Amino acid sequence: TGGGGDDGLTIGALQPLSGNFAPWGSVHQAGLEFAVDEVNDEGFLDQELTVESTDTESDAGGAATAFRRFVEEEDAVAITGPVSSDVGVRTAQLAEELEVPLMLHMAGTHRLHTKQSRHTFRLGSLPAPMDLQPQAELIEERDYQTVGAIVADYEWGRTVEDQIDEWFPDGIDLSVDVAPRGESNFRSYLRDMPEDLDLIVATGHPPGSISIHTQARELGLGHDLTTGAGLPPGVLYEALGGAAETFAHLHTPDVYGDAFADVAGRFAEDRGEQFTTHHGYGYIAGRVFAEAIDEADSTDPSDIASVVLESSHDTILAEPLQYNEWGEIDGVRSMLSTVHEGGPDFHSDGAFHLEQEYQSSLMNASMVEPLVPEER
Amino acid sequence: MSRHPIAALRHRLGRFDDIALGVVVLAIVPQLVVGTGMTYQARLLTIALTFAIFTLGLNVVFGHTDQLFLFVGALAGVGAYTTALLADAVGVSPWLVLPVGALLAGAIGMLVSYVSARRGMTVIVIAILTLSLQLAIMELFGGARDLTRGSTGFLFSGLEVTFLTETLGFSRYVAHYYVLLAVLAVLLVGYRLAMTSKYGLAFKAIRQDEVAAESVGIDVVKYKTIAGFAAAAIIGLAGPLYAHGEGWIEPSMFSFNTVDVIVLIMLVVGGMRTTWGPVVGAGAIVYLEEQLHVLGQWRMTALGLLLMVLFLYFRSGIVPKVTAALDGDGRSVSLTDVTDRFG
Amino acid sequence: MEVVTLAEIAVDAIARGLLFALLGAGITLVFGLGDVLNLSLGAFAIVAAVIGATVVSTVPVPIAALAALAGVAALGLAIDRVLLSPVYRTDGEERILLGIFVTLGLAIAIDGVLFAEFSLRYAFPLDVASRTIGGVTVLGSTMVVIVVASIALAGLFLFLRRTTLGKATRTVFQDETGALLCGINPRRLRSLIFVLSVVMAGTAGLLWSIQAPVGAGSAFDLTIYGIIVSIVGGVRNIEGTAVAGVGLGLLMTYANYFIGAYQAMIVLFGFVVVVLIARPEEIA
Amino acid sequence: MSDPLVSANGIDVAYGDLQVLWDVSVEITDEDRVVALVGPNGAGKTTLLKALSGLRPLAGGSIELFGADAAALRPDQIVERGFVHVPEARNLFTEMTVEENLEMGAYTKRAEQAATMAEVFELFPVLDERRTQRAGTLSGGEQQMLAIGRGLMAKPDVLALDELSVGLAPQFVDRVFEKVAAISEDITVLLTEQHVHEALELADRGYVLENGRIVAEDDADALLESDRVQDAYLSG
Amino acid sequence: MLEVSGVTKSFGGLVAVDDVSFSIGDAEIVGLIGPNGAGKTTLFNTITGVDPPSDGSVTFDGASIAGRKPNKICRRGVVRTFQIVRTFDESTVLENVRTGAVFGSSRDRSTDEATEHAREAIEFVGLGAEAETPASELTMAQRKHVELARALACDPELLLLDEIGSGLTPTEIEELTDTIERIRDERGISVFWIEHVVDAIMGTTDRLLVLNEGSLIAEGEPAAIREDERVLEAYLGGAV
Ligand SMILES: Nc1ncnc2c1ncn2[C@@H]1O[C@H](COP(=O)(O)OP(=O)(O)OP(=O)(O)O)[C@@H](O)[C@H]1O
Ligand SMILES: Nc1ncnc2c1ncn2[C@@H]1O[C@H](COP(=O)(O)OP(=O)(O)OP(=O)(O)O)[C@@H](O)[C@H]1O
Ligand SMILES: [Mg+2]
Ligand SMILES: [Mg+2]
Repeated sequence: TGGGGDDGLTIGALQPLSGNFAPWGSVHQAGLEFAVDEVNDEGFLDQELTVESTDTESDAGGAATAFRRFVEEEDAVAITGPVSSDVGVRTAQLAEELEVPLMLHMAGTHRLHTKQSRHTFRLGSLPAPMDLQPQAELIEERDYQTVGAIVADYEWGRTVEDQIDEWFPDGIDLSVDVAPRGESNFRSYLRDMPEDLDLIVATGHPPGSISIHTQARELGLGHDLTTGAGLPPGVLYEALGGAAETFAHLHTPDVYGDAFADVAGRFAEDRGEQFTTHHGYGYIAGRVFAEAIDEADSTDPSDIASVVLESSHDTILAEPLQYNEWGEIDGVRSMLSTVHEGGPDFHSDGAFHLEQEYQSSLMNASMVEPLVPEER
Repeated sequence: MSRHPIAALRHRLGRFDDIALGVVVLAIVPQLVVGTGMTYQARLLTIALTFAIFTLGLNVVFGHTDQLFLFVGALAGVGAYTTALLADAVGVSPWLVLPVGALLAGAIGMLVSYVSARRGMTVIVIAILTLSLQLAIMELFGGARDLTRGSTGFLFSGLEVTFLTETLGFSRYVAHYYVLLAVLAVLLVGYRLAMTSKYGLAFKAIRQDEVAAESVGIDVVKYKTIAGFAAAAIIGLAGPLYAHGEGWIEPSMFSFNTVDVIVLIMLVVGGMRTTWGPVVGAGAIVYLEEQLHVLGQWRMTALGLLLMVLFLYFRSGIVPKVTAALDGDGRSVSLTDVTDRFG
Repeated sequence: MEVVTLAEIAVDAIARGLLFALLGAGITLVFGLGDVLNLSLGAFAIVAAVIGATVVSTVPVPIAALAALAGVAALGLAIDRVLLSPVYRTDGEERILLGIFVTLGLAIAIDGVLFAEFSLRYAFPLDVASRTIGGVTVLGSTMVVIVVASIALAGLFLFLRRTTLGKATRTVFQDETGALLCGINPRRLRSLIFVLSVVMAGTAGLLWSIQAPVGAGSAFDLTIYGIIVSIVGGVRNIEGTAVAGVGLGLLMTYANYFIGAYQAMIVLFGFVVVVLIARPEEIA
Repeated sequence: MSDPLVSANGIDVAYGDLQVLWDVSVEITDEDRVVALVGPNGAGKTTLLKALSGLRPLAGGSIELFGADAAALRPDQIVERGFVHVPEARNLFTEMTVEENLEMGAYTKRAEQAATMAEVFELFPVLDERRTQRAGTLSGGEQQMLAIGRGLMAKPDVLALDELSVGLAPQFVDRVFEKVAAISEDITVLLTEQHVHEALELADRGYVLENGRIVAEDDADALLESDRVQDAYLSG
Repeated sequence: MLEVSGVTKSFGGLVAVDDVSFSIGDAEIVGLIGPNGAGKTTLFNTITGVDPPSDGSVTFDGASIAGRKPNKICRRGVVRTFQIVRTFDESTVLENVRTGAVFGSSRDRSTDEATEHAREAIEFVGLGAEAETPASELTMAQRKHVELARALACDPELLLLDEIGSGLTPTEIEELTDTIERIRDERGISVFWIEHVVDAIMGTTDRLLVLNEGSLIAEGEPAAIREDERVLEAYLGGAV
């Protein structure tokens, strides 16, 4: 490692390489590096693109310091990687202060953007309304009558709780429980759920969603599906085994489309590993930044941010990636998929593949209220 | 033994010469290490000063009276949340309500000290008591979502001094550094005054043998309570400054791991019961932590190992070691701790 | 809510409470008998769970469990020898503080390794059928937890109360020179106690991971639960620890249930504060 | 020829940089019954006993106990060999009961515990009365008795008593001296005492320690008559 | 000056001090003797506030001090030393004594005055040469003198000494008794003194109190006490 800047362009990656979110960090990092390698091979940028990454340990303060270091000491022109809303909020703050584009990996809170934001771009984790709408649609489509939800007692979980009220169809038998964020034993909550449960919504308790699913099965609740947070599919496969087939997680990369298969095929060939949705987020970040630098014809971070904000990029998502005026993701489709044994078509050596349970309708940024900062 | 008044004044002022020198050195630092428009080093410097103030508070209560406060983070949080929320509610500048936050934190510290001194709690009981309070208060910060916006937190600023930013043209972070330095300087002088007065003498006696201290007329409960109040108020005062430096308030900034662990390390590494220990310790640890980032995901492991080594083999602290080395050379000891010489 | 559900929840809460009690015993042993508040206790619980969950894919369940416990015992012994020896060479207040600081560093270091290398959550799979007794369904995993934890606690209790070796452990805490002059080797007893305490924690970690996956992020929480239980039970007192564990398990589970999650935590810590203020002399 | 039970050969002991014992040699044989160690405050009596019982390391010289080299043994190993030291500071287990303290004294001689405890209670009936009281709440003198009792519980061959009568009321001093005389039928006793006169009357041999050096060694009667002792300790 | 009336102290079922009454006048040296466990230290503790009496009253110069905190009682002029020495071991002798001079006295002194006062007390007990030595490096006898100097620096009117002579050689005891007599003669301070060293206490005190199983069994001049049947039986035994 060492300073970039003089003879190359640096993308800073604030990765959770250790700690609770480490499974996200390493996968995202691999996808990002792959994208940068491809960009350099294609040679459409004047300068070599490099990735500088650091371990945030999932800590907001640490990420903030690293952000400044990247920008001021390593001359990074763009930043990506943050996982978790707390880190997302703090780094978004800095992106605006230092005027450097930031592409978030997984930060779902809707209090991320203000109407003045111009440098913060959401990618992997959608804001709560966009998280709940696909599930609401699924309930209607499958005509689920009895739905239970467990949300975590912190910002995200409570937002999900509100959004459930807002989006879920009236007239279903719905029970919502709130559990501590660190809880991993949900038996008492689950025992209290109604009989004949069709669906358990666990997206409001990301750290506990796997436990909720296994414990519900152990208790023999006999529900159809559990919907859970956007965990890397490899983690789901490892942790759940066969139970992963009834655990539907949310993602936006269109793993069933040709573009994804293309990239994944190249990745498998080059790296010998299976390319998943979360590799995808890293890949998209690398690609979009490179294209924006090219398009802006400038290495000024602010110019790069303007391009990301204003243009639209064809990526491995179902729809082109585009943002509204303040950087909220716009016109996106998300999918609910389960994980099954056996590699996908594009990588038959893989251990698992995804199967789609549901694909949402097109969702626009207008459904998310931005944060209105107070007057002082 | 009467002294000439001017000589006496000299003598009094002479007790502060190391503080004056130290503050001047600290005042030059940003000019040397912070490039124009840079915020990275400036932020590290403000963090170091903020934590130096926290550590100074812990030094008073733990170093001098053996009350191990493991809720430094919570006290800082109380100061910060009180100041921010009150300023917001009343619609005034945070400067105006800053003392309220400090006093509230001070009152909590005072209460804890009073109760624990009355109940004759040992250091370990106080440690567990305050750790429990730390965790409970953290739950409150995170849980009272309507008031505090939960774990996400909110933007906070307003503790700037326009003279520094506008008239002198310092950047936001550098200006904040000087605000912190001014606070630190006042606290160092106060600390020196207190420790060379009868407070220092009482603390020293109490720490060694409470029963004996009481038997020679020292009101143990009173002095412990005073120490608890002073420390907590100092920490509660630094809390909002910390939040201002970060531009943000959220519970995890005040957690046991983020604040207490680090402050404790700083105190031990710098040197307990010394004037400069907290400052040196804070500087050393902030620097070290920043250097450790090259270790990537092994940073935390390295930090843990380093801590154990420091605690086991270096627990007398940097300042006492350096002082002893200088004393050994027979050279002057301008940075030495005056309390050790006078009482 | 139905009575049956309430009863089922009570059984779950008791199982959880017994795990708290094991952790509490781990704290009580080393603090009550050795003056060191082991802030790294929770890390040992997680290490046991990680070892168990990792080796169970290759060996039968009982062997994996034993391997996990042997693993933490060995780690405990090594740490006792290398890190705690210098701590025990100090005395009085200095030892208490050094104990806190060193085990804090240790907790950070072990957590660091877990964070970097074993950052997932780990579960120890155990297939035991559920049973319905009088309409109350008791999960297989819950039964295992209750049985194993009770046996471990009872064994510990008998050791400390009934054997001279157990009693001798108390002398070491109170007056080391006195113990030496009675022909007792304090160093060996301390090692024994430390290993015993981390094995208790390891057992708790393993049992915990039968019920719910655990990861490095839970280590400090487990330590805190241990400390709380140990305090509420009266630090010198293993029966008290067991009772306090179960009591707090019930309190927490129901408080969670009826008044909400964060209020429950505040109730819990508030309870500790009250206990500490009401009877500090029992603690140190 | 008598067999040496304890022999210190030219030992030096220091606390940090401060040397307190200089080339001290002491020998106790199985023919001795009571050996007294006298000397002014700070002479190093306690330090010598600590060196013998393994509580202080040697800076020079050697120690043999019961014919074997003991310089490298830990205190607990020395107790096992049969040399038991009742320390000046008592070092009782203050949170444990009187009975438990005695029980722990018998740690190395568990088989004989009950019988020895009965003997100790006979010697000090007040301990029997306070059986279940916490040792820390005993009066100063009671604690002293418990300390001696606990030492006896280990059934030592040599019992070293530091400041035997400190804090004891006069009638107890006499009683305790009588008991020591009785004990010394079976056990060799090494004691330090401020009641120099009484100690030398009780002892058959004595050493005088001053400033960390042995300055006199003789039969107790001879020491008692010697000018050195007369002037230094018995002027009052 | 000190009036103790009906003082009782019990621990659970054990009555350690049982309905004890006596008084101490100006410039008097009063001895307190009694078998081990008689309740002597406990009686001191009730007077000095370390362990308030369960019953009875203690007045000093006419004002009640029973149940007050030790620091208050000290500043009133009743100061003690401890059976098991409690010096501030990390501090020098001067600091130890200065602590008494600053806090123990009802008089307000400047820092310099307090230091002077402390030095005087140190000289008085004959420790002048050790003023700058940390207490931890002193012998037991010296540390007892540090406690004595520290107590003197508190400007006591009444000094309570708990076995200050134990563990001292006869020569040292002689020096100590001298000092104690000087404390009374030169400073007019009353001394209330527990000691098992019978000769010393008999030779120095004006009056003796004898405690047995918590109760006062005799009171009077040393010569009379020596003859007292009950005292002979309970305490002196065949020693005299
Ligand atoms: N822990 C220690 N550190 C430093 N010096 C010590 C220590 N213990 C004792 N000394 C010194 O060693 C010397 C001998 O002390 P020791 O206690 O052996 O004497 P002693 O003959 O037993 O005296 P006493 O009659 O007062 O008990 C003294 O000068 C004392 O100050
Ligand atoms: N806290 C306590 N709890 C129970 N009993 C106690 C307590 N403190 C003292 N005692 C008992 O009270 C009695 C009197 O003790 P005290 O220390 O006053 O005796 P003393 O006269 O000073 O004896 P000595 O001459 O041996 O020092 C003793 O029997 C002692 O065991
Ligand atoms: Mg001695
Ligand atoms: Mg006494």
